[in-house]
This record gives sequence, structure tokens and C-alpha cells, in this order.
Amino acid sequence: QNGLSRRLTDDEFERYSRQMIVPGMGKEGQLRLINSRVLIIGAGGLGCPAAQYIAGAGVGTIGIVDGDVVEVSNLHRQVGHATSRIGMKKVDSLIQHLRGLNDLPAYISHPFHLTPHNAADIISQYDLVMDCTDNPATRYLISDVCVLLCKPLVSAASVQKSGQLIVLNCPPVPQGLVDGKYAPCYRCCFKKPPPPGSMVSCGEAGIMGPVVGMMGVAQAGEAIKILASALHVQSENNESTPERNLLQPTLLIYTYDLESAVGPYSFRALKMGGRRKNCFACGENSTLTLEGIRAGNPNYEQFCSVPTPNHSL
Amino acid sequence: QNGLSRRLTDDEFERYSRQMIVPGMGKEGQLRLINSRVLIIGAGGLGCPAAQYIAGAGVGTIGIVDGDVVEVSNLHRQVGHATSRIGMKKVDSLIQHLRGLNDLPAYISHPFHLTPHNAADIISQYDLVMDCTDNPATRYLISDVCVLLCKPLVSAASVQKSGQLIVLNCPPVPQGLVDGKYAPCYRCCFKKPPPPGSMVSCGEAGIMGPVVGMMGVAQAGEAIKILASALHVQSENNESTPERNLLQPTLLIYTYDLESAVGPYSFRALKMGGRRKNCFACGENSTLTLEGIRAGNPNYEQFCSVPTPNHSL
Amino acid sequence: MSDVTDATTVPITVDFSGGLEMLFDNQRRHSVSLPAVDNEGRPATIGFLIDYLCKNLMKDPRVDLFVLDKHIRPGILVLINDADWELEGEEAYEIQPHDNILFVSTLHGG
Amino acid sequence: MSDVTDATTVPITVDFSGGLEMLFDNQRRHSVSLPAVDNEGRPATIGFLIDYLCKNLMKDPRVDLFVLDKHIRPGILVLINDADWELEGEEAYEIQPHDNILFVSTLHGG
Ligand SMILES: [Zn+2]
Ligand SMILES: [Zn+2]
Repeated sequence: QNGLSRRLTDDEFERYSRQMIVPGMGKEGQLRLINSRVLIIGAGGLGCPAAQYIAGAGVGTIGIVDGDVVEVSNLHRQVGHATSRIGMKKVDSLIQHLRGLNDLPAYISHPFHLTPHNAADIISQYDLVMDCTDNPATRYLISDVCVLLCKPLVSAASVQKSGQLIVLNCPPVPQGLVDGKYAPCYRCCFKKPPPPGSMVSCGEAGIMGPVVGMMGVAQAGEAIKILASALHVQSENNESTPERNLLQPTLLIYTYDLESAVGPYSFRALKMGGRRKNCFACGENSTLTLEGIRAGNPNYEQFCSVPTPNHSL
Repeated sequence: QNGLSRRLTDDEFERYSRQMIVPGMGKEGQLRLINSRVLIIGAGGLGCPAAQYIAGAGVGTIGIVDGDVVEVSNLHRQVGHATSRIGMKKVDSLIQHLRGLNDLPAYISHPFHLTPHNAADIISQYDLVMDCTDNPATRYLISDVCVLLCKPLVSAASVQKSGQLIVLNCPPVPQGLVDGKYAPCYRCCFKKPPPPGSMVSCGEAGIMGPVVGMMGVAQAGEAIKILASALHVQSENNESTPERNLLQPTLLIYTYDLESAVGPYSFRALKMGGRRKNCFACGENSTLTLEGIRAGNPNYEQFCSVPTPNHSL
Repeated sequence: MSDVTDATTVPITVDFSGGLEMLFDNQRRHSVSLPAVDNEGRPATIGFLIDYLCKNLMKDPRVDLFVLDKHIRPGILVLINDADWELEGEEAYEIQPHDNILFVSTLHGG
Repeated sequence: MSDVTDATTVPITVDFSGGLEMLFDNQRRHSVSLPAVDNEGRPATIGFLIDYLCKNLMKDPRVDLFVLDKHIRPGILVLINDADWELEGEEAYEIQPHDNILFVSTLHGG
């Protein structure tokens, strides 16, 4: 609270002036960003553009999780890396780029994959989580931990010529609360993962850079509005929230067509349901706990039947 | 044509593999990109993200036009620059970043504003133009020259919390041709500029980074599909082109709301008309010529009544 | 969006975008019950709607940011059910029940 | 989109997204005249539509990428007029004329 009443430094004022004069932002929105802590999980095709705009906007503390190293085949879409940094940990490569863009935020490197064992320790340090990962097991893990730690989640995904974006668990309410309308978690919207054979990753199926780029930038846009306008903070009276597209959130789908220009069906906004009473993670009889997750229950790899665990980012 | 039948080098094959396996791209699409020349006019909030994905995708020759230098207040959204390059010409700063990302393309620096005097000389060197500028006078100038030189134009704009994107003049046909359905130019869609008092620039009105970022990435996406699929090349039979959203293009509008998450009206696809018979630039009685433009006719500053000409990028 | 209607009004939605919403109470979507005929008994057209909006919906005194010389000001696109009004007859288009009319200010920044 | 209809069929549009279009002739939008009732005379539901699509519209032999154990396979969202089918009764929802039914494969890459 203290941080929201201080003056901006001259540096901050000059750097953020063009977004502070946007109606609705102002000094208050800027200070909210500066006082926020965002975790970006995945420093790839989604995480790179997302991180550029999160850092540019002046989010005060930015954590990035990724265990991979930069490869040349990443660089057509992972625009926060560089040819000279091939072989470097993606987290360190991306932070190097972000520091060059804006050295005011604190950058925290988590240069390893998110696992059931470390997820809660990492996520608990932040106010908002951005799922920029590339596999279903990690997506379910992130959502479950966000439910248990009451963190809003901005989730995006992209393969080939398609992209998807949704804001989940925002504003977050405790697990098991079902006596009203609440925002859904990832499991409420996506109950079961697809069987392994039907899934395709960017490595196998390919990905167009601007498609995953659009989704990453859009994710940054959603995270910035949540933090700057405190949409993740439950208001005293719940009245206004339904109009905010949060309790029954929109799943945005982007379809890129190499054969035609942008058209009427390039973007579609799909209305999803709210929190499900019988949701495995957030529903009223959920037995999900942080201790359970850490101890291997549920088994995310098995749930998603991923044959090899080496993509568990 | 020769360039389209050569083999890819090992470097190219490895770097572009993830987009080449996308259905519809392939080696043919990749070689078309490598053999293409794209001009990005403006190295600001649109040009930075657009250029990242154009360079990442491997467009072979990338020209950038901008007379401005990097300022600290640019950096929240102009993610191809860096704090250490404040004061450097934007063109040179952006090219430095792009070379780090991908050093295979040839980068051409045009470190000055586009003017009626130099526009045709610059634009004539390229296959496709991306309008990433910030003022109406330059937007009309770019479109007029693209009409006269038969260049497709991918145009975007953004202020505060709104963005717009449209593909124009694609496939391009000679000025005056009106005996059929043809794609419109910028003037066909936007006949007159707004009066000066009603216009707002990003400097005065502000701009949210992810909004202009989305539009810049989307511009790259449209440019890549046009070049990779040769949508700008008139097909023998015109039959299939209407389905490509080119002859009556879609104006995509993006509305970002700080108070609510992405929703049903965040993106709208608006259907525009085709080439107008009486268009000042591309219509049947047009008197517009390159010589005229170079000599100051029409007077773009006067047409847009911009009081000071120092924003003529 | 109320759908209450009678023979003398036409229920439509009117949207503003690109900054024009600032002239209309900062609200992007309005439900409007437009009189079905103008003062002279002719069916309501887009031209009539524009006049009606100025007189009844605009909260901002700067009318010339929306209308100049009795026509929509240059730099504003008018869309009838998401199609440029040039495809529909411009000001002369007769409003139909449940039409969506969108006014967009064209942008030039970047 | 043809709108030819008779009492015995229901005209709808069926869309595929997120890669599912590959199973349906690489076409993202299909106009379908669905029989108004199933073999037992009950009104056509989404469940009936899914079965109908497998038998009549799918060009790809890999049916199990769309249907598993007689239900839509996990990882596919079904949307009725752009709303999650859970809001509308899932498989039991009775198809209405001019409905748009969208099948989207959920994505996991990034
Ligand atoms: Zn849930
Ligand atoms: Zn024209």
C-alpha cells in the first residue's frame, strides 16, 4: 500500500509517460505495475514477446522459469533471444534482452523446469502467473498450484496456425468456494487433456512466428490490465465483475490462414463457463493440496500420458 | 525464379525448420520469403515488433525507413530498441537488434523520413510495403506511391487503447483499371483525413504497449502470408481471389479495455469496399503521377493540414 | 440490450470505437430505440440517426468531433452490420430493426 | 452457405478449428442440412450431429481423433453459437435452425 502513494522517480516518469497518459492508467495504474510481481513460465515463443511488453510496461518484479537452452530453430519466433546466445539458458538470454530494454525492474531467473516439487515455492513469490509453456502436464500443474495459492492465471497456447488465450482464476477465490459465481480454473474449462497421439507440439507440428507472437503479446496485454486496474482484487461488492468478462471468461481463438488475408473468422471470442462445482481442483469436494502435489499426487505425467518426461518444462 | 528452385543451405534449413513444416509453407514458401524484399516504414511501436517477426521468418531483404532517434519514452513499447541506444537513429538501433536475432537477411538502413521527394526511389526497391508510421500525411503518401508502383501495402495504426489493420492494394493492378473487381488503396477506404484538431498522436494521447504490439505482429503475419503464398501475384484466373479477403478487404479493429478481460468485442472484422472508380489515386480518371508527387502535387501536408511538418515520417 | 419495441420505434444497437466512445459517456455500446420515421414521415435513415445521436445521446459538447457541416466528419468510418456504409447506400440507407451501426474513428498513430 | 431447407432437415453451419479442419477436407466452415430427427424419431441433438459428421462429413479415416468411445474425444471443445456447450446441456442440446456449432481442438504448444 505504501508503494502506491509514493512519487514516481524522474526516470520512471519519463520512461512510462506515454502509457501513463492513457485514460484509465495514470500514476495509480503505473504504481500498481511497479509494485507487482509477475511470473512468466516459459521463455519461448509465447514468453519472449510477453516478457518484452511486461518489462517495457514497468512491472516491478519479473520472474522467468525455463530449463531449456536457446537453439537456432527457436529464433524465427523467440524474438527475445539472439544467435550469439545459442546454447545459453533461455531464462538468462531473455533477461539479458529485457535488461537492455528496461533495467528498472528486478529480474529473477529460475533456470530449470517447473515441477510438482518446486512449483508452489516459485509461484508463491508472485502476484500473477503467465502460462507460456508448451505441454499439457505443466499447464495442469500450473493451474492447480494457482488455485491453491490464489493466483490469477493468464494462459495462452499456440501451434502451427492457431492460437488460444484465456484469463483464468481471476479474481481468485479459495478452493471449494462454490456458493456464488466465481472464475473458472484451467481444469474447469479443459477437463481432460487430449490423448497423447492427438497432441502436437511446436517442434513436431511447426509454428508460424506471428501466430505465437500475437498470443504472447495479448497475454502481456491481459496481465497488464489485471495488475494496473487491480482486476484480480475482489471488489467489496461483486456487482460490476460480470461485465469484466472474468467470471465467465472469453476463450480467444486466433486462426491464421496462409491462403487469405485477415478476415471475419480470424478471431473468435468463445464464452466459457464459471467455476464448476465438481472441478477436481477448485470444486467443493476437491482433495487437491500443495503437499499432495509436491509428493506426486496427482501424477501429471500419467494424467497426460506423456511418454517421455523430458518435455516437462 | 532461379531463387525459387535452389536448395536451402544447412543454416537456413535448421533456422527455419519449425515454420517450414507448417502445412502450406514448406520449402517453396520459405524460398519465396528469402527471395522477397520488404520495406518497413517506421521503426517505432508498430515497426519494432513487425520487424522482429519479418526478420525471424527469413525475409531476404529488409529495408527500414525512419528519421527519428531512440528516446527513453519509446522503450515501453518499441521493443527492438534498448536503453543503451538512446540517441541512436531508430533504424540503426533496430537493425542492430535484428542482426542479433538473424544475420541471414540483408538489412538496408534508410535513416531519414519518407518524403514526397524520396518515396518513389525507396519504395521501388521493394516487393511489399508495411506502413508503420504515425501520421496521416505519410500514410496517404505511402499509399499513393504504392498504387503507382504496384506494391501491396500492409497498413496498421494504433493510439491509446485501439488498433487497426488492413491489407491494401493486393494484388496490385495498374492505376485506372476499373473494369472488374480490384483491391482498394488507402484512399479508397479512407477518403479524407480527419481535421487536425480531432487527431491524436501516441505522443499526445498515449499508447499501451501491447496494443500497438499486437498490431505490429499482426502486420508481420499478413506480410509473411502474402509473400510466402504469393497472394500479391495476380493469378491467371481471378476466381479464387474473392475468398482471400483481398478484393474487399477486412479492416481489423482491436479495442483494449483496461477495465475488463478480452471479450466478444475486443476484435472486430469490418468489411470494406473494393477499388473505387472515382478514387483520387487509383480510380479511372486519376491524374496522380510519381513526377507530380515528387514536385509537390498533391501537397500532403496541406491535405492533412498538419500545422508543423516536423512529424512527416 | 433491451428489445422492447413498438410500431413507432426501431430497436438498434449503436457502437463507438477508436476513441469516439469518449463523446458518448465513455460507453462503447448503446441500445437505441430510434423513431421509425423522421419529422416529415419518411423512414429513418442513417442520416437521421446521426442527427438523432447528436441531439439525444451525445454527452460531450464537442459536436464537431462527430459531425461537420451536417455530415459525419472526415476520418470517421460508418459500418452497417460490420460492412462499410458505402456498400449499403451511405446516409440514405434505411435503418432496419436490430441493425448494428458502428462509428469508428480512423487511427494514424504508431 | 445455402439456406435451402425443408421440414425434414435443419440448416446449420459447422466449424472446425485448432487443427480439426484437417479431418474435414481442410475446410473450416461447412454448411450442413442435418436430418431434423434421428432414426428413432427424436429431435436431432449435438450427440446425433457428432455421429452424423463422422459418417457423412469426415474425409479422414482417423475417426478417433474426433470421437473416442462414442463421445467427443478429450481435448476438443464444443461451442454452440460461440458458447461452451456445458452452458447449453452438452450432448443433449437439441439443434436449432441456423445454429453454429464449433469444434476446437485445445492447444498446448507455445
Ligand atoms: Zn476448476
Ligand atoms: Zn484508391
